[in-house]
Amino acid sequence: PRMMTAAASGESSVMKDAFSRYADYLNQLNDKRERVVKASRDITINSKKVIFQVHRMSKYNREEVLDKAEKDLAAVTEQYVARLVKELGGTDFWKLRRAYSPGVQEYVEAATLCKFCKTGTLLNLDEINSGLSPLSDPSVDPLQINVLDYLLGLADLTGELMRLAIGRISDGELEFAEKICRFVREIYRELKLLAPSMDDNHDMKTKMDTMLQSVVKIENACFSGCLTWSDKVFSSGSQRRKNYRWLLIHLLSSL
Amino acid sequence: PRMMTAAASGESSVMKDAFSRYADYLNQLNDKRERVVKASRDITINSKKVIFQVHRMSKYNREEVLDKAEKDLAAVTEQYVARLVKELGGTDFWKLRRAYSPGVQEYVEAATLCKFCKTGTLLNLDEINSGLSPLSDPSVDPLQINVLDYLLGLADLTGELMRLAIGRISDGELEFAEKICRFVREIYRELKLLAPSMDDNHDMKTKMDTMLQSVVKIENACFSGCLTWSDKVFSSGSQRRKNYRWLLIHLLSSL
Amino acid sequence: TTLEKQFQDFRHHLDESVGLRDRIRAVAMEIESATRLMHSSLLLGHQSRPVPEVLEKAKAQIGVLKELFHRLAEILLECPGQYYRFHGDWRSETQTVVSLLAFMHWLETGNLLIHTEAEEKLGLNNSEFGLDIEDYLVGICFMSNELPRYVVNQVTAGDYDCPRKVLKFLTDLHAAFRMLNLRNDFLRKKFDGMKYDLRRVEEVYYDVKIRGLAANVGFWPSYW
Amino acid sequence: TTLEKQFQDFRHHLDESVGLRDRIRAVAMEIESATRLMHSSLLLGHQSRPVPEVLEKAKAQIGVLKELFHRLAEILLECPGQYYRFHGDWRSETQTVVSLLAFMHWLETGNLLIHTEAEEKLGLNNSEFGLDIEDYLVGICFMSNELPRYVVNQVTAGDYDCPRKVLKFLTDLHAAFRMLNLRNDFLRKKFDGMKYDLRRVEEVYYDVKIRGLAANVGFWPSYW
Amino acid sequence: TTLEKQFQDFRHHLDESVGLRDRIRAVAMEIESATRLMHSSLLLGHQSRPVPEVLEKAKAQIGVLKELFHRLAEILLECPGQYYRFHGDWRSETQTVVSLLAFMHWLETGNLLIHTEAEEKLGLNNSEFGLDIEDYLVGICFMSNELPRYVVNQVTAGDYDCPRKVLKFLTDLHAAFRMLNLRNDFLRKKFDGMKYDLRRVEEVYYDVKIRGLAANVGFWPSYW
Amino acid sequence: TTLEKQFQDFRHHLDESVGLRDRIRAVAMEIESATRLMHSSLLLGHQSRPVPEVLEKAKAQIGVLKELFHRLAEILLECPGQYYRFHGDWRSETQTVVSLLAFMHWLETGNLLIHTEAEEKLGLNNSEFGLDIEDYLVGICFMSNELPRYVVNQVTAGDYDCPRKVLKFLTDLHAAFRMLNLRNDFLRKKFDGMKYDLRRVEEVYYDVKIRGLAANVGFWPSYW
Amino acid sequence: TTLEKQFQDFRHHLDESVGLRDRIRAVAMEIESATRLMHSSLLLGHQSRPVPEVLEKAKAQIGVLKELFHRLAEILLECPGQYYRFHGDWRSETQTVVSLLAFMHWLETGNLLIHTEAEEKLGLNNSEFGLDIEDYLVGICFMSNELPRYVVNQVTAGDYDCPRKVLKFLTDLHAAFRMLNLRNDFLRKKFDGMKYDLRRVEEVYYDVKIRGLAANVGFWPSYW
Amino acid sequence: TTLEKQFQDFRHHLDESVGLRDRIRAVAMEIESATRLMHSSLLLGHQSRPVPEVLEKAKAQIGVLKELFHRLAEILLECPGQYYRFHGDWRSETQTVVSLLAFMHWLETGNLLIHTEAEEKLGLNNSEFGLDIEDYLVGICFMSNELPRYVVNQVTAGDYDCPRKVLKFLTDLHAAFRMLNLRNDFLRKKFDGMKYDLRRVEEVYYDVKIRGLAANVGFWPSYW
Ligand SMILES: [Mn+2]
Ligand SMILES: [Mn+2]
Repeated sequence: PRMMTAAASGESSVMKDAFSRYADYLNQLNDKRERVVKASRDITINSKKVIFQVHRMSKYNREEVLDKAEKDLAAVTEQYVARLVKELGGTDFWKLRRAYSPGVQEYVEAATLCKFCKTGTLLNLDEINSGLSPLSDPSVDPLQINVLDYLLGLADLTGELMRLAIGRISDGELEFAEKICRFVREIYRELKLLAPSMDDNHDMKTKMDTMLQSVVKIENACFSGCLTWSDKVFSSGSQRRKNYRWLLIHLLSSL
Repeated sequence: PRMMTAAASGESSVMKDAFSRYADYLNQLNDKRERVVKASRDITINSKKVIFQVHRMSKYNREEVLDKAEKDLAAVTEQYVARLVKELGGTDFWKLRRAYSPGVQEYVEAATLCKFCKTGTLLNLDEINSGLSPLSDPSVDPLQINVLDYLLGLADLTGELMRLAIGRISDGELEFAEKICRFVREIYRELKLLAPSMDDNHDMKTKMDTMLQSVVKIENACFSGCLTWSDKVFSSGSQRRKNYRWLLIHLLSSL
Repeated sequence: TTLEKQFQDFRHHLDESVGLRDRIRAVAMEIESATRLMHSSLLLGHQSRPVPEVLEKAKAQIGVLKELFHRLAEILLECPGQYYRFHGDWRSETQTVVSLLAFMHWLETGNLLIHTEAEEKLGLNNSEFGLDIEDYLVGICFMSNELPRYVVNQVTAGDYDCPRKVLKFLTDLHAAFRMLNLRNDFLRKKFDGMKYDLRRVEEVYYDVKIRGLAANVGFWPSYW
Repeated sequence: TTLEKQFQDFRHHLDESVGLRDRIRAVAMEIESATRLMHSSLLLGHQSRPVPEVLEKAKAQIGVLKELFHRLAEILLECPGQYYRFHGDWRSETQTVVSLLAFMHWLETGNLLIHTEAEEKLGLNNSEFGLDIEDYLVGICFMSNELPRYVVNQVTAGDYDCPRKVLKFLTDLHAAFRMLNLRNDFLRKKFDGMKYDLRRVEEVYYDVKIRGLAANVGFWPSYW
Repeated sequence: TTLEKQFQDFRHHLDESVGLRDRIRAVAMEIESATRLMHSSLLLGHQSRPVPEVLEKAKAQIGVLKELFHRLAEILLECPGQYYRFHGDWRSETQTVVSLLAFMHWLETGNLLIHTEAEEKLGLNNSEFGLDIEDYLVGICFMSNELPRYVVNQVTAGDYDCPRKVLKFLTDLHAAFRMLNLRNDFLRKKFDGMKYDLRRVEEVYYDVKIRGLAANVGFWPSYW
Repeated sequence: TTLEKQFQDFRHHLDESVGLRDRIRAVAMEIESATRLMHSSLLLGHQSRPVPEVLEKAKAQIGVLKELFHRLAEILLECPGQYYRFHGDWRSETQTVVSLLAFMHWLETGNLLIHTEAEEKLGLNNSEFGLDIEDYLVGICFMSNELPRYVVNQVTAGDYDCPRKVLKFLTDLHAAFRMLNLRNDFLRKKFDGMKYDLRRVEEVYYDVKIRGLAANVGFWPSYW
Repeated sequence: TTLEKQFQDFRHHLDESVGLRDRIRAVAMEIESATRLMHSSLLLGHQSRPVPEVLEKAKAQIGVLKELFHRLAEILLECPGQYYRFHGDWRSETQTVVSLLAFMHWLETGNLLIHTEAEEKLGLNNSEFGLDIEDYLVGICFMSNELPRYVVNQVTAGDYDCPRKVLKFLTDLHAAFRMLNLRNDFLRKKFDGMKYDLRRVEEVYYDVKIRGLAANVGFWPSYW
Repeated sequence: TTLEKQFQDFRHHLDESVGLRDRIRAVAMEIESATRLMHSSLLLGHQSRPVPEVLEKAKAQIGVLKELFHRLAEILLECPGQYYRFHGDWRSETQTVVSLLAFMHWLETGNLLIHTEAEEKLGLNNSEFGLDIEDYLVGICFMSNELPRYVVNQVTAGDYDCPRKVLKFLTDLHAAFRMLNLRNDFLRKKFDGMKYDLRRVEEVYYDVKIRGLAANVGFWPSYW
């Protein structure tokens, strides 16, 4: 059909002009998305390294190990999160969310883990976000991690806390394990109430199941820790068993 | 258990030394893998662009469009494949295959598509590989695309050829479509014989199914193209139908 | 505790989002309802009623759509910057809207409805709430999908010049689309289908041409 | 044609690979068979036969394994640089081999079998065909998985010092593993299990300790 | 025409069904919301808060549920004979309600919540709208799934008599279920899972018994 | 005990349900068998045997179906209010029945089989056990799915007026369906498929029209 | 001990089974390899090479297959009564063999390859080792799946009479299959797919018929 | 025609197969029912009722089973050589039967139920219809799976010597199984699970041993 391709009539060139604008738009968007994906991968890998560093903690080296973890985390923030912030350039936080969400979730996981180990408390979203503000050019909107990614990261945190708790029990730090147990239960309860309201809660549903498993693993570990301890207490002689039993209950409930 | 962690006995430090070597090894390997993955993603994206460029071809602009596609392909080779070659540094071609295989497959797809459109022939693996040799440092082994990735890329090629064929029929280039049809059938037959011998032929099985669908789509398009043509020939009058019919059969079989 | 406090805030935030989304979905369903009426009118085009009559009925819905998109825009104003958070909730309805507007525009003018024109028709030209370009492009693909059927029915009804015009339009459109570099997503899949539309229209064009039916043109507006 | 020629070459190449893989699998199955015998001997360890007797039987298989790995290496020599192409075909068998060698080494010396020592035991020290470090590490995890059972059975049989020694070993090993940055892969999953081994051994250690049973040491070789 | 007339009737019919279903779903979602709050309160039970405190919070929701089931019943009254047509729309929510009520009842009395008691608690005792027996049974299975975790946490908190009581309860419940001929459906699958709960509770009871912790304590209410 | 008593009652209840369901399934399978025979006869229609001959054989099964639906109705009478509990057990068979009856009716009269006519044919007109409207509608969609094939085969056999008649019928039917607000369920999916049937019939009509084959037919039975 | 004795016997028994199965699998893989070559030759049929040429190459493999099935039969003779124990090991290969033989037979004679003829071709006619009827039927379904593609390519190559002949063949085959009461199994699923083949061939026949291409040609061998 | 003739034969063949299978399934379901009663009785064993009482009830079902297997054998006699064709239809039921018989036998004698003894108990000793060896072995694995739970419950009930006996039995059984070369199939998977049973019993033995509970038992029935 020769006639139609030879044509470069007014209309046809209007169409071409329009589509070359669309092409530019798509090319730029895709390039940006790709750069964001790469930045996100870097954040993931390096946040995971921070998490491994935290797990190097033992009863005897806690301060030292956690100091290094915090330093590493700060490096992740300054190097890799900063690059993500730069690539996003203050826009498309929601449009490109899927491209950076995995990295941000892992970062939340690492940051909240560090904070919990240091202080026993939960690092708030506001605290994380205010730490990110200085990274961006003051002329653009600062990257704000959204509630969803924060909550998804928190859900993963419980898996790491489970690992931590079992290690702590091995190290004899039963109280620390109990503390983790209470903390994780509280997060689980709160998320259980929130999860159905989350935007696209399919991921979250899976994570809730995993989280419950983690809670149960911690509880089982505390259970067997307590049994070992009770053996220890009672083995001295059955006469004093009754008294010790009440002591034990008292001790445990005060944890 | 205080006694065991305080220990820095000879044995324990041997273990530590060994594990710090393992840690170095794993860190380096993972970093390298990540760099290779990124290089592979770049190759994929840019090879896809070359494929889109080829599809911009019509009856009237073929030379021009294909020349640009070849130039773009050369740029992919020199910029992105070269970076992959550099990252691999002449080693781990098989160990890191999964990290770069998607990119290499897409590159094979783009390169063979260009070549077929230019010459109507299949770009051989040797030809591709000899094009890669100059990219590497002469001191290291040059990257050689392996048979598996080449064949997997070829399997994808048939999908692009299907798109091309239907476009060609619309453009009235029935002969070109027939040529594509024969070419794709031949590749299908050859791969059908090879596929079961391939290393991990799960991917290939899926691709074979898709490929058969592509072949059938091309055949159906040729079928309806021929019917349209036959209508054209016969519509002049049913008297001459018989003669034309033999002519048509002759014409078609000589395609 | 701060922990409880934070989660309470989250709960507020998320409950608000759910409320927002419900309102958005309600508007989207109204949009869907309006496009169904529009579609019904345009279907008469397949039964070869005169173009002006067909268009008149369908155009009546444009005002409704404008109003609905205005409401959408206002809802989104309550949560600035979150357009793409809720995008999925009106996305497919918008794509259908684009396809119908573009079909009507083509019936009227013989030209493609450009993205900015589509925004204008929906009253989105100077608002924060725009028409996503990918949605626009998907809508155009949807329109293309309708053309083979339209051509077949027009020819059946005796309009033998229609295939030529549609073929020209679709050939140009297909060429324009090929300028884009697409990812392996929904748009790519829809665009992949366009080649079959082109192919089918071309077949009809040949059917008409080889039978010498394409001659009796004349009653088509001058802008073609 | 060149096309047919090329595919014929590929066919040759792939058929050869299939042949190679079959030969590799055959050796791997012999390795598996040898490790089963070895494992059977070591199981007697769980029934608390004297260590030297237990080890002797198991050691007899090391020579066999050495020979088999030598054969593997020779096959791989035919296709230089393709170690990791076929790696999956002997991978899990090798991991089991490492776990058994490391267990035996620990029984004998109380120390961890280092990667280079494992290679040496298998005669791989100066060949092109080495022991992949990740396979080695997985093997060590497998060994760790066996220790709780070993400790339980030793205590049942009256060896009350065993838990202390195993606990020390496993604590150090666990600390060493934590130096690694792992990906979310098989090794990570196996390592994740190690904490439960440690936990269980610790429980047994406490069980023994609180009952004052851990005292009667004495008959354990000097290198502990 | 008859055809148009018929489809107009259908339209009414379908619109009514949709309206009904929307109202039912709205109530079902409120039920879900109430059970979420209830569940959240009961989760505190795992932290060994005193039973009365835990129950009090949860009980506050029973009134809400009663009201909601009353509304469900009223909606269903409008379309007699169609209970099972819409059953799927409140089914899983009702099963969760049963599981929570049964758990609370067991905490209070140590007994199984009987079907008629469950109906009574939900205000369904003398209405047309009853509690489907299979839903009740599934709910009971869900409750059983919670017990192992509860027992573990109670023992951790020092209540060493809990395993014995739960084991007795669960053994009886399991035996009762075994009397039923279940088809290969959802209920059967849930029941099959109950044996794992039973096994876990047996293990916990074993753990406290073997340590001599499960002694004859006396401070348990008389109804046990 | 109450618990045992309750589960005994449940056992009876469940056993009764199973019995009921088995009897229903048995009838449903007989219905399926009758429709297969009917379908076989109607397939001859695709081979363009004369309509009366084709219909005669198929009609012989209507009596059988009537009897079977009567049996179904009687079984359901035993458990009032549970029609929809077991509905799934005869649903798809009934839909097929409707599609065949409607096809036969169209062959005979050129009209759509109305819902009440379908009930009458199956002897359900004045019983408690009716034909669910959605089942009726799904059955009509199934009939529509058969029409493109029927048209193609009729044209092949030389009946060039068939496409026009089917197109008119299907266009009206499609328009009637469009009046309904369908949910995103099975019926909606089936209805969405109807547009492909319509499109295909339009194509066939186009094929005969453009070749001048559809023109010169003059006699059409009065009821069309 | 008796226990050891028994397990020694079992060991022999299982090793023999394994050996048998390995030998069967080896033959089955050779069958697969032969059918691949056969299939590859027949694929040329789609490129409209002359039938005799296409068949010649493919027929060369029949002798090979005969020999292989003979070997299978001999192996099975060693363990009478266990045909169905190992049936799964050669099942799908045999189905492919049947489909290819039946396709070749149809190309040659225009008739369906009868079960006994298939057995004869494979040299199974007077042996204990027969061709399972369901395997035969599945193979025939596979052949049917190839026909639409064959018809399309034949028409493209100018053989306009092919659709008529294939349609007749497939209609008869489909009718014959409909006589069977198939369970809801693999065969049933395959048979259900046959109606799509039939429909596609009907469409192709329609395409050539409507264009007046399916005229009474005369050069077709007498056995059609 | 030959074709029709052939398919008529097939129809008979397939209908016969279906009939046979239905009868087999009916018997298999009765077997399942009998084993459920048997299992219920044996569960009392977990509640530590006296062994003779527990066994008596269960033994009552053996006669029933014998009769049912006799009926199975008779059905299979009608189609010689097809044992393995229908094997899957009674396979899992038979495995359960073996597991229960073996458990009862062990309770009575402390020994493993030998294959021939199992056949004898089921009246299969001198019939053509035997007990498949792999089914026997899977059944034994199932029995092994029950032992950890049995041991735990026995210890809870104060029988501290039980773990020792079970451990000895299971160790020997496991060693015997290790002699077999198992393929990667269901049996292999079940056997792999046996090591967890063994490990659990070792743990329980450890628990009683370390607490000095296992020591002072002196009388063991003579058959142990
Ligand atoms: Mn993590
Ligand atoms: Mn591609």
